[in-house]
Amino acid sequence: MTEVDQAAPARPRVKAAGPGGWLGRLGEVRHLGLVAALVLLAIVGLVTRPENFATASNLVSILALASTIGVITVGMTFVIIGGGIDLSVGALMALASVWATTLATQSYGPVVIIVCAVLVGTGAGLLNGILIAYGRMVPFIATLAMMVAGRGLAQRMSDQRTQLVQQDNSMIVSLSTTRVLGLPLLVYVFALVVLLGWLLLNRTTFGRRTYAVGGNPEAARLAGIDVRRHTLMLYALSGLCCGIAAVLIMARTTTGSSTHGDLYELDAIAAVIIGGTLLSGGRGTIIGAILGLLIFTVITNLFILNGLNTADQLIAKGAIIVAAVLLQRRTLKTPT
Amino acid sequence: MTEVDQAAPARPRVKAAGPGGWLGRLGEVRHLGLVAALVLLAIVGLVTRPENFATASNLVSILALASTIGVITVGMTFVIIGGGIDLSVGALMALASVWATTLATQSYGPVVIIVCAVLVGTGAGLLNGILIAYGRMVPFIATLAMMVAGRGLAQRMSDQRTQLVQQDNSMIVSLSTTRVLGLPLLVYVFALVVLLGWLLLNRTTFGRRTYAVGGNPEAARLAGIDVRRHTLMLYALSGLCCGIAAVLIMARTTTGSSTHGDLYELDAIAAVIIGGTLLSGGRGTIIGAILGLLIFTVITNLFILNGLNTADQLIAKGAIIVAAVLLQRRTLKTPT
Amino acid sequence: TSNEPAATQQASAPAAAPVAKEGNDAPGEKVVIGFSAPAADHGWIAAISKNAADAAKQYTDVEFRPVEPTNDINQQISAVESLIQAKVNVLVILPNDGQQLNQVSRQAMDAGIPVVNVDRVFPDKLSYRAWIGGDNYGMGVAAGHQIGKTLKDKGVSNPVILEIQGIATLPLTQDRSRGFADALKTYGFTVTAQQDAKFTVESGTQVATNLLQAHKKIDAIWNHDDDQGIGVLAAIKEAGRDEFFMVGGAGSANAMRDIQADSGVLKATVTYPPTMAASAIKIARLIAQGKGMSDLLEQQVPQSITLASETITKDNAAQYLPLGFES
Amino acid sequence: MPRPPSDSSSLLVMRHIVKQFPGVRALDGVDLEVRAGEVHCLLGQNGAGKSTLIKILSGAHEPDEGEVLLGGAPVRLAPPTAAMGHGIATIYQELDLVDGLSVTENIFLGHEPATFGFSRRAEADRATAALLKRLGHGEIRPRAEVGSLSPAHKQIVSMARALSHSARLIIMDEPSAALDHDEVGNLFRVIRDLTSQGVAVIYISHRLEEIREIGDRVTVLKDGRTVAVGLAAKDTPTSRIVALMTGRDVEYAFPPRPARGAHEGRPEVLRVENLTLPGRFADVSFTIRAGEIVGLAGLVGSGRSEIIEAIYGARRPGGRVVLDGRTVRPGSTTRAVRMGMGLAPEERKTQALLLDHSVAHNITLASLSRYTRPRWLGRLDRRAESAEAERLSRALDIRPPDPRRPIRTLSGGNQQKAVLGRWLAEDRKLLLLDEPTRGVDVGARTELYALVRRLADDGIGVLLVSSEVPEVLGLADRVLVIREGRIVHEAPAGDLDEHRVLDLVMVSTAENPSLEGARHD
Ligand SMILES: Nc1ncnc2c1ncn2[C@@H]1O[C@H](COP(=O)(O)OP(=O)(O)OP(=O)(O)O)[C@@H](O)[C@H]1O
Ligand SMILES: Nc1ncnc2c1ncn2[C@@H]1O[C@H](COP(=O)(O)OP(=O)(O)OP(=O)(O)O)[C@@H](O)[C@H]1O
Ligand SMILES: [Mg+2]
Ligand SMILES: [Mg+2]
Repeated sequence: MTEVDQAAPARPRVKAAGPGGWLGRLGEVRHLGLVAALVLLAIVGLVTRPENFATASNLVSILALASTIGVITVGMTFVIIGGGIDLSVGALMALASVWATTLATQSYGPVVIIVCAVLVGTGAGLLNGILIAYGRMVPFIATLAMMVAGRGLAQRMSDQRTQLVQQDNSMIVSLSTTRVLGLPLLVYVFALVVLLGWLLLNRTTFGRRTYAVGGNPEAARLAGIDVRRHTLMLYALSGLCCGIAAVLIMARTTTGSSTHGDLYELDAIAAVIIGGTLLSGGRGTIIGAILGLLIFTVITNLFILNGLNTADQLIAKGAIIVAAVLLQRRTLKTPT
Repeated sequence: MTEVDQAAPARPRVKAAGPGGWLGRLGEVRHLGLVAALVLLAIVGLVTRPENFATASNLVSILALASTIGVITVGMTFVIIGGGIDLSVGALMALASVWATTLATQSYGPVVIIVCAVLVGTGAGLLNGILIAYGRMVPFIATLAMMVAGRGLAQRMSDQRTQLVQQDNSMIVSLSTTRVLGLPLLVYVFALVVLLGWLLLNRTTFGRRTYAVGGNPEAARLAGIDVRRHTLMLYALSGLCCGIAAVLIMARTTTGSSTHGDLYELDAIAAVIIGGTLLSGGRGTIIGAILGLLIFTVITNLFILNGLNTADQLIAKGAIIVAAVLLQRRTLKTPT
Repeated sequence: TSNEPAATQQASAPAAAPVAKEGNDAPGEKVVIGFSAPAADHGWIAAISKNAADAAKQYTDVEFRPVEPTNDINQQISAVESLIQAKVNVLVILPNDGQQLNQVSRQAMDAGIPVVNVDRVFPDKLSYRAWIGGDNYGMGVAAGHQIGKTLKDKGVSNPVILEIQGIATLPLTQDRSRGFADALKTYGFTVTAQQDAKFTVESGTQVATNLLQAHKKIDAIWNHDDDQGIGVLAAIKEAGRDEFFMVGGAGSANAMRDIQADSGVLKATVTYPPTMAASAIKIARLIAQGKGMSDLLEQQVPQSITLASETITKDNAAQYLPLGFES
Repeated sequence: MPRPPSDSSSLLVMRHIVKQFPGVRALDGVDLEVRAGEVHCLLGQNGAGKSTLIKILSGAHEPDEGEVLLGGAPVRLAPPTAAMGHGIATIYQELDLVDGLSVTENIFLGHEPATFGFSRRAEADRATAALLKRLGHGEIRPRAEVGSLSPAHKQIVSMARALSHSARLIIMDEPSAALDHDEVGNLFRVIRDLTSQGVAVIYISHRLEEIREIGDRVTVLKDGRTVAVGLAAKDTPTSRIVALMTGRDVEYAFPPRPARGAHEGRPEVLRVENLTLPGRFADVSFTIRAGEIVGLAGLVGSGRSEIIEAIYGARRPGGRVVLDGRTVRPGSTTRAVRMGMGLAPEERKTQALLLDHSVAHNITLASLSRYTRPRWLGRLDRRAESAEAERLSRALDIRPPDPRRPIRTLSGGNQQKAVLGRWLAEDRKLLLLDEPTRGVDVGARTELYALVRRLADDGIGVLLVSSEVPEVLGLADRVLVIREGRIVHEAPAGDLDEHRVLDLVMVSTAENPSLEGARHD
């Protein structure tokens, strides 16, 4: 075999595709589209509201707004790359926030509140994973059921009331009110989750296997990957993110409520997909998803800065989504 | 079509046995599972509310409730089998209902109202199709944009108000109030749409090509099918169904409103998927989708009859969905 | 203000107030009351459902039959249809949208089942026997006067006044906004910006966060709903802003406590009492039993009862606190 | 550069066809000339451009340069409907069927018999039954779902689809890759039938014996160029063809086998006891010793793949599997891999590859934990990973030699090498190879054979399934003959020859006239 190696002439018609070959370039180009969309929105902001848009406090606001759903988006990115979908994220966040703000839980202090939120989120995510990986349910249906039941349980626990975070536990709220270097703590939490998510996805075997499980589950299984256990972990991870997001939403709204996170699943999925992740799994990036999310957040911010009413906001939002996507004009294979 | 055609997704490794092999049996079993779930729910109904559940008027009520979303589900089945997804259905129904009940439109009488609703639905569906087939946008995003913009436009046209169907046009309302053989006319409309949809999917080249376009677009292209045009038509078809559903909702509520059809997309998609259609396309049946929808409707009806509170309803609904799916326990390939 | 009926008070705290065993509250023939309301995903609506159930529980002669609360018109129609089929004696309906439920309510009336319409009114008078509800326009007016007067007293000219609505597509929201604008006009003021926040805490936070960025200096905010107000207040606190004052809406206990403590920007709230549901149950029972309201001279229950919107400030918060609903 | 003559007998002439893909010039001036009624073989190494060329012929790709003459007149073949309109039908290398549709619907996809859009299903079913019968497979039901068929049957359906167009030129891209010996005979009967009616066939295969048997003339491609045209298929020496394809002299031979009994004293790597999967196979017992290559011979559908998968833990059979003295609990491939097994599955595309991922990622998929440090964190040492991928891709001569390319853009044979490479990255005790040379070219085959033998010499046990009897006989030390899910014969490879194996394999086919008639002789 070795002597054959030397005999084989380098194929002249293969263009040298060094490190960062065309795939790499494509990756850059894809994100470039999103960045361009963001820049365009920023220009619109600067032109229409020069005095408001580019202020530090507005940018902080945008980041703070993006934090909650951003954490959820990180988990969602994993699930979708792994070939699944999680419709329950908003409901799980609500459930975790309610569970963590019951009087009983609150009596144990802020640390227990946080632990409780995270555990509830992860636990419910695990249940999703069990239904999907071992109960062989379609992810869409399993997480839909979880979404419905999760909200119901949240309503039941809270007796359909909004539960305030109490004075004693104001440490939770300080995540939102305390600032370090001008940024509220929750923005750091968000950044940390993104960073950890990025490392997990791009620098570990877990991340690599996630792509494999989503891209071709049969091949992954035959290559010795425990696809079920991996799937289970993906949903648990998404649940964990919901738990963290619950802490952030408690900090921001000072409440736990069964109405928190309404339609977050749609926003998170949309952000992930705008960010270039295929709904069919096996591809995608965290950076893209976060950029997609920022686009959504900036759009809303711009609308309110400009005082658009809801109807016009909706129309403009639809148009901007189309424009942003056409801007990055991906040439996927035959569209369906 | 034979049962075998619509049978469960085959594991690539599993090779068929003789006529009516296990795949064929599974196909039957799948619908059996749904029917069994329905029967079970009916038994629950008979046991808990013997005096109310099995009355003719209650069954009529269930059918009437299922009609609107049922028509939408038929269109959704086509789109999903064709490898796409349509998140805009609820919004398009709302838009069509609003457009058709503006004073200007109403002045032309009921026929124009109906034509207007159908045209608006189909037109918006066409736009979806253009964005997806020719703009190469991911269906999730394109129809999400349409959903957002459609609601916005509906709000704008109606000035966020509810528009009454006027006395002169009460012919529309009579679709809901006039009964033939004990059933309101709109149930017949629903039945007709299901029948036509079934014929289109199972007995025409269009229908069979839909499976090809969804199951293996590249193969479809190589077989000379114009995949793009076909995709376009699928979304237009879904839009058409939304237009028809708009007429039914106008009949039932006597109004056009931008709030109609809220979250119908989720219900329709869930019904289609519970009915055994793969979200990845290429497989599925209309009968399954309608059975799935009926399950949802009967669940709701049972709740109404038993007077559960919201929280418990939601929890029960989630549990029932899981139970129904585990009942039909599909052996998909490695789940993700 | 005129209307602080003992009846309302009683309804809100049924356990506390002893039920009179004579007069209208004396047990009569057995009646089945069907009840349909939107889904309780919000403090005020939750209070509605709860008040109705509690009021019904007071009477041994009432069988309370609530149906699935839903936010989908189509389903609410089915729910009411199922109650008609179940041949209840009287219906209490808080529709998602009065116009859209008009037809099915008319069917009930035609079938001989009287309908008590709560809050969101049916356009067709033949569709209900009695209506009881809040005064949305009046609520806007009250808030407008509170803000207009305060600013006038301070001598502010060209004030920046923001309005955070609930669900923009509801007629009640539009009535409130109209009343608000009309009242402000009398002071020569206008609303600077208006956004809707879907009646949820979280949406309140988000909208307020962005609004605070859009307006560097604000004089007053009217927030339609105290439930979403918790979120609005959280956003204000996070932004560290306090140059303005805020008026709430609906009258939650929480808001009243805040007003009483006078610790933040929330200085007043205008009520929209969910006790109307309890009153509606009582009225429904009377109608079904063919009675009148014993405090009134008429032999029959009146056709229409509009509750006044009160303005609660630091001064009278203590008095109203028992009436506030827990959000 | 040889020029094809375009005399009047030429049905098809392609001149100087160029096709460029991002980063690759797949075709760099190809000439082809095909006559009516002939079987024209297209030869070339993996990645030479054969499939690309025929995709241009079928209208799936548009050429960047060059012209195509059909019956003397220049034609444009894209989109596929245009090619079909010109009487060109194609059987693609990658199965291009729609799993969710029935056999009939697949065959008539795009040209369904229909009235006002309503398909005439009974008529189509009848036509399908007739086509399948003509192909010797009357047992495939027209209404059966294609997704439920075996790869071989799918190949038959693809063929029936090509025949359903009344074509004057039929292109077959490695049609025999999924077929066993017997089926191939059947296929040849059909081809002869076609050519006798004046239909031209372009035939692509990596099995040179087949070229000899069915081919009339041969065109050889190398690196996207035509290097030889119109060679006589029957009597051009193999060495010359191979030299043209590879540009060098390759010994097309099997590596030397160790002496008989050489494995006697060595430890048992695998012991299989009474393995049974009802309806698939029963009572399968055998052992493999360290350094031994054991071949499974049998017909398509005899259960070989399923036996392999059962050993690997992908199925839950009855019986016992012992690897290196430890019992393998059934039902988990993860455990099997951890214990030291590796599988190169039968269907590359659906069972082995992450098509969107790079060659490197595909190679390292099963050995990821080797590149972690620290291990408990699961952090990937990406430099170590890519170095390993680079090393293996060079060792296997995967082309183009850039492990960063998406594996989707590689030719089938090169993809197969990457799949094998996956198991070379780790120390294995047992390799299970299911049709390892399917779609692999002559040069690479020889390399793969040598590689497998070398792995065995290093002490690995190998279980080999191949539908090519000579391959099993040439490479294995011991052969198990499987018929209908049972081992019917076991012997050292040296004691068997092709005829003996075929007899053993097919005893029961005597009752099946369609197969009998197709018996290869
Ligand atoms: N869609 C594509 N994009 C990029 N490169 C491609 C594409 N299709 C083929 N190629 C490249 O073109 C060259 C020719 O490939 P082709 O499939 O025609 O080879 P082949 O002769 O059929 O090989 P095999 O015998 O393995 O099937 C290869 O280098 C391949 O990597
Ligand atoms: N021609 C056929 N007729 C009937 N059943 C078949 C046929 N081919 C495959 N099968 C099915 O496949 C099963 C065995 O397939 P398996 O793949 O294990 O065999 P194989 O010998 O590996 O064949 P292949 O060469 O296709 O891989 C059989 O039990 C049968 O159900
Ligand atoms: Mg090829
Ligand atoms: Mg096999």
